[in-house]
Amino acid sequence: MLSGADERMVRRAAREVRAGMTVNLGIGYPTLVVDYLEPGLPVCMHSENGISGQGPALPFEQADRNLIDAGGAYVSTLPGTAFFDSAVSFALVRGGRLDLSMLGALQVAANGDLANWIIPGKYTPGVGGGIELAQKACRVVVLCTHLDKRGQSKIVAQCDLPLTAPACVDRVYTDMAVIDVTDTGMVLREIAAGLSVDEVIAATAAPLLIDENELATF
Amino acid sequence: MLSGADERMVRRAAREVRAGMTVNLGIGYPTLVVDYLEPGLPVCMHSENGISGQGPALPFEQADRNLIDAGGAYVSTLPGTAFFDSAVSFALVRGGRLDLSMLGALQVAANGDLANWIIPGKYTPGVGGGIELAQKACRVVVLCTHLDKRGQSKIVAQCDLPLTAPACVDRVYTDMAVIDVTDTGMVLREIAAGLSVDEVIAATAAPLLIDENELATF
Amino acid sequence: MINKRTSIEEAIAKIGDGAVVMVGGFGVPGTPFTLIEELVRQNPRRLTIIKNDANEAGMGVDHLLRNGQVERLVVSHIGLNPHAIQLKNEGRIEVEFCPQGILAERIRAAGAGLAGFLTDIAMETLLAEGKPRVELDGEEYLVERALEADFALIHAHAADPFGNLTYAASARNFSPLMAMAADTVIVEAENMVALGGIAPEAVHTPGPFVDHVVELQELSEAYGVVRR
Amino acid sequence: MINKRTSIEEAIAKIGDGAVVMVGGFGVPGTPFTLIEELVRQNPRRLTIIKNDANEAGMGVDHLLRNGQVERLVVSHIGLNPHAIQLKNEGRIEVEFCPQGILAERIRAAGAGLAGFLTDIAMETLLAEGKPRVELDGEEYLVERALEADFALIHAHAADPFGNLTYAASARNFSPLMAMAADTVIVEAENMVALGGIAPEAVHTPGPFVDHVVELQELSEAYGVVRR
Repeated sequence: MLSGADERMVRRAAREVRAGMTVNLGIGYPTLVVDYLEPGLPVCMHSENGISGQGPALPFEQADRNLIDAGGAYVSTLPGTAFFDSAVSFALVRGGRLDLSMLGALQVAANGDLANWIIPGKYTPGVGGGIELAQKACRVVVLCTHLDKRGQSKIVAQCDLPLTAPACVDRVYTDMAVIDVTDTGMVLREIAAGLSVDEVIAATAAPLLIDENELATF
Repeated sequence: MLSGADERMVRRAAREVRAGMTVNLGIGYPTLVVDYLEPGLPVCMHSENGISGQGPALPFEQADRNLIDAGGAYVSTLPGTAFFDSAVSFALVRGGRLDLSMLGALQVAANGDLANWIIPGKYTPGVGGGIELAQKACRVVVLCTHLDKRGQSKIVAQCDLPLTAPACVDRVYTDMAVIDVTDTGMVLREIAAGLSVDEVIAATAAPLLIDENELATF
Repeated sequence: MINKRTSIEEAIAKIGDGAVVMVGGFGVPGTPFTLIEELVRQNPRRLTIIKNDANEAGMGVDHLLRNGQVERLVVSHIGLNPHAIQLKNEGRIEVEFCPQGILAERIRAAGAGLAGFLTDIAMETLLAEGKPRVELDGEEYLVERALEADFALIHAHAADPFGNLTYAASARNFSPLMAMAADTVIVEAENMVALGGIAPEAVHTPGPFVDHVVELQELSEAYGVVRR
Repeated sequence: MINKRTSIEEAIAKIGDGAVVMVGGFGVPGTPFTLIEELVRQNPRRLTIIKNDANEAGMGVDHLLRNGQVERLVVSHIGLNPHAIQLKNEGRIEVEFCPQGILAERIRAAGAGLAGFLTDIAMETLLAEGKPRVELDGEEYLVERALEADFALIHAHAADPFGNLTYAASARNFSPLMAMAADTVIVEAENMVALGGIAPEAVHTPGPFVDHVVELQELSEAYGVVRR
């Protein structure tokens, strides 16, 4: 179950997805976005193990043993689904046909650098398709908690973890804020209902540009 | 209609094709080889426009407008035919899965150099798939008339025409002889019935190694 | 999944002067004759055409040549079109020849978002002239550049409204590669089927690669069997 | 077209100590569990395994790891197999990580007879360390090497005796690429069909790429839906 703040984050992030887009949802919070899309919105879900037009997840009883998404969940087809091999799947990503990639993060830096695949000496599972999804999607947004488990900000001036891809993130959705990465730095666009701007600033280890008049709540 | 000598050349060359091979037949004499194969021989004919297991040519009345070979002839399917795109088709060639390529020639040199695609200033149609078929098939044999239209030998010490691929030809079948390209030079293996060794030597502009005891007739 | 059906006029109108246009097909099969016809009618100039071949005289891309719309051809051969050879010899069009499989692979490389690849194909031929070389693990290779385009014109056997495609027999050839390699992909479809009308395993080109689908109302004679 | 049906014992017996073996599959779908089982039984040592992932603990290639047959893994991730992570951390196996699409593309490059390709993927990451770089048209790129293998182990949905293959749903993943990239390709088929039983347009891997086809007599539990 999502907390109220997390649920608001995911629901807000779902508004990124617009008609006609081809979208890849990474493991973690991004996967949940699909449950918050406007019903009937004509989007095409991509899974990097070789699916376009992926349908909803299925429970054990209805699962097809040959049909999983890249996160290992059993999924379904829709009218218009296509299957292809892994080379075609990443050709789609690197070739510029993936409109939107939603990813999790360990750290996002003020310039859009993303670290989400390795904590040297501690967490070394390999990168999967994460680098290409971060580096080559037309638009990259991150969904993550604002703070890590030890209370440290994931939004940082510079990543100290090894990068997934440099300057790739366009926007960050957290349980506390919506932040755009711009040429002049990070801009605070929205804050979670019930929080003050100062609380968000205090929880953020990167400089934030703020126009209080423009600031929305989500 | 083939002349008797040409027909013997093509018939002899057909014995190159053995059970289990994947074979590409180039335009000209090579195309005719298919008519001289042992019936029922389990071979797989490749056409570089995207066919494996290509079936026999069809007359106009029976032709499928979507099914031609690389030479533009209307062909048929067999049980076991597969269609694929041009990248897969040449992956098959370059990746080492084409057992035998039969090609025409303007010139073949003593070291196996092949020239068959351009006469600068005169004949410049482009190379098509010829370079890859010459350079990468596991075995490359040439079928050509021994002499060109002006009576010059096509079997030469060195090609003066631009190369298709260097040192690629394993064997040459002509209307006069069967010649192997070996590390030590060209070896005359067989001569056409009714010709003398001296006549073949006189018609050949490359040095020929000959062991008269081993020499066969075709 | 959105509906990408477009009128042929609107789709082809996107192609302006100087555009780089890939055209599917190997000989007749797979050549999008109807899209080409509309491209002749709308008449953008100074085009670069990337295609396996130049069709035959009086067919397909030869209409673009005759109409003076083509500045440059990138092909593997033009041997079946004496008119194209003549234009080349007279210096009225520029022709770049690629080995056929290298042409396919360069197109695919663009579609796969790669900058190029290393090969030994054609290294010791005229076609290697001017191409960069690099050494890798003690061997020298040619660097072949990815070949991308502004537009791809594709003939499909069947299409659904999202742009999932199938190709018939040897009409597949360069089409799936070109459909990956162009900024804007325009498809003419012999058969429009509903979403779901193509089984997911049977799709040859997945819909996300396709921008516009034009339904063919009829097949002109150009598509037919050629009597030789 | 010849008949490539082979017994599983005979096919796997070709794999000797030190072999480089590609294994299809992404998670459970496409993993050739039965061929892997026979590889464990025949027990060649010091293998290099190239696969997207290391399956889960107690499944698929993890049996090879547990049996001490694996010297080196080339994968995109091993996140679902804590046992593989442990072996790596203890220095008992060597692991090379590739970005997933680059792994696919390196395998395909070998299958396409290319030496390598130029890409900007992962250029500014740890994974670029030690890789050669070249400049092309003013931009710098990594050179990624073709990745070939002695053997590929492939699970097909259906096969004919010549080795034309189809794959089911997301079980396709790396299999068509690996089937092009290995010297000897060994296929386990859920369904054997007669020659002609797969329509020419529906073939996912053409027969010329395949060396041995093994018919699966039954599907073990490993192939089933995993309850999580």
